[in-house]
Amino acid sequence: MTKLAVYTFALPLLAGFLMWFVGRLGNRPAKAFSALTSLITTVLAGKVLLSLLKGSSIVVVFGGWRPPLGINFFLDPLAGLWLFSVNVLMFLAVIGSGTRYSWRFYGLLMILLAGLNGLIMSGDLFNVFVFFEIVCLVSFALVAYYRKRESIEAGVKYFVLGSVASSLFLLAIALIYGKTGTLNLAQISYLSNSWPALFKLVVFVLILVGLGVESGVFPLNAWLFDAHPAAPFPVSALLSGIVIESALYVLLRLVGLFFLDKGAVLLVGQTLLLLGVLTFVVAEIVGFYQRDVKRALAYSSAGQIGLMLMAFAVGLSRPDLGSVALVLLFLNHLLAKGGLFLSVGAVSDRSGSRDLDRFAEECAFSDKVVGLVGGLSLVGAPPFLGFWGKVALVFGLLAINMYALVGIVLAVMVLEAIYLMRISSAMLTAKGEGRQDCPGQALSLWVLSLLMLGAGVLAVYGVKKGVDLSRLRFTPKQEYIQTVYDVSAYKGGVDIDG
Amino acid sequence: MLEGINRKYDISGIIASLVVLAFSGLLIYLLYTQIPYGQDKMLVSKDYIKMGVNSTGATNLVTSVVLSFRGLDTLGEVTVLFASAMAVGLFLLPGAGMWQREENFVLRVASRFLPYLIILIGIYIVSQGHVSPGGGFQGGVVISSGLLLKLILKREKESGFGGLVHALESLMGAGFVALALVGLVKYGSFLYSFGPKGVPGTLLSAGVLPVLYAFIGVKVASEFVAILERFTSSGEEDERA
Amino acid sequence: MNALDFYALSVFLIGLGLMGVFLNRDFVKILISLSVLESGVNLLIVSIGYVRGRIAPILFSKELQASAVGKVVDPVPQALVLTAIVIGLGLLAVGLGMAVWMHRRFGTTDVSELKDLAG
Amino acid sequence: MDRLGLLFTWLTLGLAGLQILFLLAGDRYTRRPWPILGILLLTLVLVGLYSTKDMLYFFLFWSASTWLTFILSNNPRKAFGYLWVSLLGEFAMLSAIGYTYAVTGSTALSSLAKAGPTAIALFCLPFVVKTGVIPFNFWIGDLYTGSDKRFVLFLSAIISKLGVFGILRTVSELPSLPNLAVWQNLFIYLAGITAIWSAFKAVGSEDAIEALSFSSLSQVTFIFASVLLWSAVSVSGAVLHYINHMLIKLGMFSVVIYIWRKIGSTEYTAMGDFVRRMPVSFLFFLMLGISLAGVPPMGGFNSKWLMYEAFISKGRLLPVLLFFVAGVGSFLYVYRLLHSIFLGRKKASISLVKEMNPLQIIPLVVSGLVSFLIGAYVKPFMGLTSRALTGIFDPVTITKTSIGLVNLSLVLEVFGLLLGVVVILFWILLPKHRYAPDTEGYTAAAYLPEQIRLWDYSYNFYAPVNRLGKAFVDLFSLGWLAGFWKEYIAGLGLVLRGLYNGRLATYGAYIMLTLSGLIVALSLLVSKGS
Repeated sequence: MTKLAVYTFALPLLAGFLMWFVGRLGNRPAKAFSALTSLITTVLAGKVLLSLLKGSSIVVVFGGWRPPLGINFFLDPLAGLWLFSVNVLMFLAVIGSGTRYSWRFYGLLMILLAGLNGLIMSGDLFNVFVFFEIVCLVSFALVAYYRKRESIEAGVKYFVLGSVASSLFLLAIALIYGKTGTLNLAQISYLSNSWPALFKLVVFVLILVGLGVESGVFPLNAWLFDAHPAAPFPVSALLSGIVIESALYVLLRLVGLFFLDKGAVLLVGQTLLLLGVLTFVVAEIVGFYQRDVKRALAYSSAGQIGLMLMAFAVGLSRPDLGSVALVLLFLNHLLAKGGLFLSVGAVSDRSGSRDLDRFAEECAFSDKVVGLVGGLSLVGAPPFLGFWGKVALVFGLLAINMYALVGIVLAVMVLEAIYLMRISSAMLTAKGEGRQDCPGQALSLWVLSLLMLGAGVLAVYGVKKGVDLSRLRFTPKQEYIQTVYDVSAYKGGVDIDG
Repeated sequence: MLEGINRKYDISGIIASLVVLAFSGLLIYLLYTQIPYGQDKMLVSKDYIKMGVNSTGATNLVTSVVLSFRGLDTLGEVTVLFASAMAVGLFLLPGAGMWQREENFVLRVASRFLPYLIILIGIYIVSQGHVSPGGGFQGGVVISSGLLLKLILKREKESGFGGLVHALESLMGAGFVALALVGLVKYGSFLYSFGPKGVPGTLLSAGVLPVLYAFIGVKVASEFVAILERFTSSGEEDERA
Repeated sequence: MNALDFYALSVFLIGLGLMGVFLNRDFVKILISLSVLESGVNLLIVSIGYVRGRIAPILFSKELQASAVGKVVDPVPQALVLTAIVIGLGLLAVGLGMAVWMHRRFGTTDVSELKDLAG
Repeated sequence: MDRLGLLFTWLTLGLAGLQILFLLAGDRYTRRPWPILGILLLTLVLVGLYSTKDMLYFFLFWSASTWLTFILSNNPRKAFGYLWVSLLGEFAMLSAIGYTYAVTGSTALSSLAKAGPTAIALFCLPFVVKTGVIPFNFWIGDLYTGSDKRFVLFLSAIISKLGVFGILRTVSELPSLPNLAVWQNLFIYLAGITAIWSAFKAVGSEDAIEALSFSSLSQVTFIFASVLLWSAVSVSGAVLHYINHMLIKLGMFSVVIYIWRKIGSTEYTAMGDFVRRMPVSFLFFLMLGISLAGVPPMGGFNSKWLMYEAFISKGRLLPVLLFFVAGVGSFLYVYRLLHSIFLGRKKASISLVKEMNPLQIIPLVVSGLVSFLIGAYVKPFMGLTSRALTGIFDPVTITKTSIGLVNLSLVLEVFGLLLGVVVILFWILLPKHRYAPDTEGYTAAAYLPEQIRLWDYSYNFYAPVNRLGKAFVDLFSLGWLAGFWKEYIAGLGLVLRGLYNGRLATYGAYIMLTLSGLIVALSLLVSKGS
């Protein structure tokens, strides 16, 4: 099974490298080639997920060296789920990306997919940085794809802020390596218990800010609201759907491993909860006033990231509710926001304007379906995943008796419901009968709505049978260290075979 | 200098700079207290040093770390370079030479034979990567600087490197991944450094590492030529919607 | 160069780079200060790996290979910096690509011009 | 599925069946698939709602019904008020469920009692919102008039009364009746005021659907208040009136929608004198009107009688007065409806209208007859409601029918007697009648002034009442909260939008400030903590 996990990372990379040759045949073959690759990786990731759900976590070793020496991938059920959903949305975005993009666009998408897959699975700190850089660099390039003034402005801002953030993250890695002498996440996590308070605090803040910029946490997400609307619609679907979520995933994984010893759990939990609430409330209130449709969706993405942060913070003290909410919110946002951006983006490109009143003139039927289903599931209407995610989050918040917080969150959720319903109803009541550029777009939109409906029905069935989702959570510190390798036995410098 | 100062700096820039100063102070304090300078802080590196040479065959430990122990980082790094070359290809378009410098005698004469000397040095650096300091990246850059001489000459149309360079770049990248996959299929783990270890210190030692470094060298060289070509070309705008 | 200079130098470069990014209005200058920032961090990583009185991690002779642990500097930071430099360079290439395209397209590379995407 | 749920399920299924029959029997427009599928889906959701005893599933189906109503109304602009206020209500319910789960660990409805009165009040808030009691009554007019005509019948017959079922289910599940006297009294009086307000709003409205919607509001608030009273007689009276009101709205709306399909508008001014063309529908519409007003021979009287009796026996005279005034209002708007649709002046639109085809008229006929049956012989229906309420209350039987006697035959005799008198009168007067030429007006004046419309009873006759109603709404209803909320949030929104001013240096400063802010804050917390 470990081979499949590596292929999900190696195949898109190979496809990216070979894209120049395929590009010689033209742009459509390039799109077909990348669609095929992402389909294969989706199937592989699906198999990995199934084996993870049945069996225990997997550790993939590279270069033949056991963990502390070489780099290793670590896959627990949550990573498997994240990997699978990332590949699914990439596949659907590639199919649904219409006919206007050059072979370089698809090459960069394949490298983005390789970077994301690596980022999710990586078990080595510097390796996480390298994959994080791949994802950032490709996102900078893809955001500034169009030659318009708007995309150059968004691209420049995203570039500068992203580079500063990744340098801060590299600084944190330098400090950690200096202190512990190793880069393996399990070993660092084992050694991190003995870090002095000030050192642990500074490293925590550096990682939080370094990864927080890319994952859209409140004060750092200013670039997100310019970048997502300016990017081509498949890219904004991917950015909102998987890129900021994967950056958040890595942030939560690192925080979970390094900073959650007994003393700090409460403090870390409250910081993340506060940041989550701030991100959610500010993003939704400002999103309420957007006339530009894609910009409103970008604000709603930042809002959902805030909800996920809160879900993780709740999950620290009530893992049965918090981690379930995180998984449900992630899946719901991935499908709904991916679908919405793919349909709203294409529709506003066809009608030429992104204003709320005029963007929906060229709505095809599948756009309307996704507009309705996506809007409903994003807003938390039953029976979709968003509903169950919201219920789990509210139950969790009340379980850690944050009553005022629940009031605020639910009131602001009404705001989000209103401005998302504005978009959905604008699409539903659009008179025009538009046609999509290529059948692939309709196919991907239909698949997304079926996935959303299917997931909703599955959720209802799951709740009825009391399915226990608590396996889908970040592996706690101790269990992670045990699974990767026997830390205490490793003395360093002892002569062990190559 | 003065003109720069009296220009009104953005107030938030000044706030950010003050914060940076404070943060640097904290960083220095942290470094000196937590990570004492010059002391042996190695943990995993002790193993690399102890068994690095006889397990990978490369005397240059940095190469054995870069290619064998932490090979995935290098693969990621190669991807970053490939992605940036593709991105620059996205932003700037091929075209005639941008630096319409008039005929420069020294440049014209030098560009006829000097590049090949520089390329020779580059090849040396690449090939000796596993024995002495050097390697694919450093050698690749030297090679591309040689070819740069040809690029900054006045040229009417595209430099003609385009097709070859892209092909080389893609092939080398794919080759690297293929070698890594061979490691996975035959030896059970991705990026496994198989092949005869040979006598450490000689040219033909350290198994597949020199081959990998050769691939990287050619890839980096071709990538840089592609990037530099785009920077030196005055490609017109084709309105990409 | 005793201890103070290397750590102090790298933190100085980091501080200079960060301030340069925030104070400059011209995008190319921002790119330059970004690369100063990255080289500062790279210098810090390498200087973390340095051990006083030891030589580079090339074990060219037999007896050096035998008793290398106490004689050689930490090779891992040098490997990391090798990667970090290339990543910094990749970023710089993309940034410069944007700068050149921006100059061709809008005649200016002044970042303060770009402020109509607000609210 | 307990007996209470079973009763409501049968009622909803019956009504949905009749409405779908009415839609199918209509023309191509009403036969369009998606409204019918929507109604079937909504019925499925409601059956789910009636069957569950677990709060989480109750919330799932309740929220699903809100969203389905929003979608099926097919007019998002008008339905937004309804959406955001019911979302607020739902979120109150969700936090109540969450709180009970946190306190008791279970989401069963019966465990709500252990969570304390505030949780119960929060849980019941959406029922009050959906019924449309005073602070939440601003959205009723928009939703009904704006909604898709094919769905408005189901909307007013069933969806308007979901709150009633909610209260019934919740309070019946609580083991011991908590001391919610404060909330009970508050909402009974509010319901009374809303009943009066909506009655006069119905009287003053110029549109048939708006009139019917506000009449529903006034009847539903009466039912809601009597359920809140929570005595055996009041609840069974409420359930009986629920059945009555459902039948009445089914019949009346089918007529109005049929007319809308024919003449394209539901304004009073566009209708008039349809009795010529639709005598049968006029007859049943008349029966339903009488029942709505609560006049003896028809069912409305029995249920209203029971409810009044409950209030009086509990000594609550003020609510009785309030609902009595609302009852008077119902006389007015029933006559207004009858007059404007069937009796008023003939308009050009009369040529478009003809009697409903036999299939289409079935819902009207069924509702008329059953409503009459409830009035004439109430025993089986009382048995129905008591069986539904077993375990909650001991059965309530009405010994006397609407005219005090027990057996059906006597009632029919009296009815026959009245009918005979009417026939004789017709027989005497018929030959003497002469057909009044169509003079476009009933004034005695020689010529017809162009403002003839001022004397037409069906045109803006109650303008002063409207103005009064409007002022009342602006004073009490939650509508102003929407405005306040928008502009309060707008103020906050402007401040927050200022955060993202588009300048790179500012965003850079945000990064550094977050970095330093977090370090300082956390180090303080750590040092304070340790």
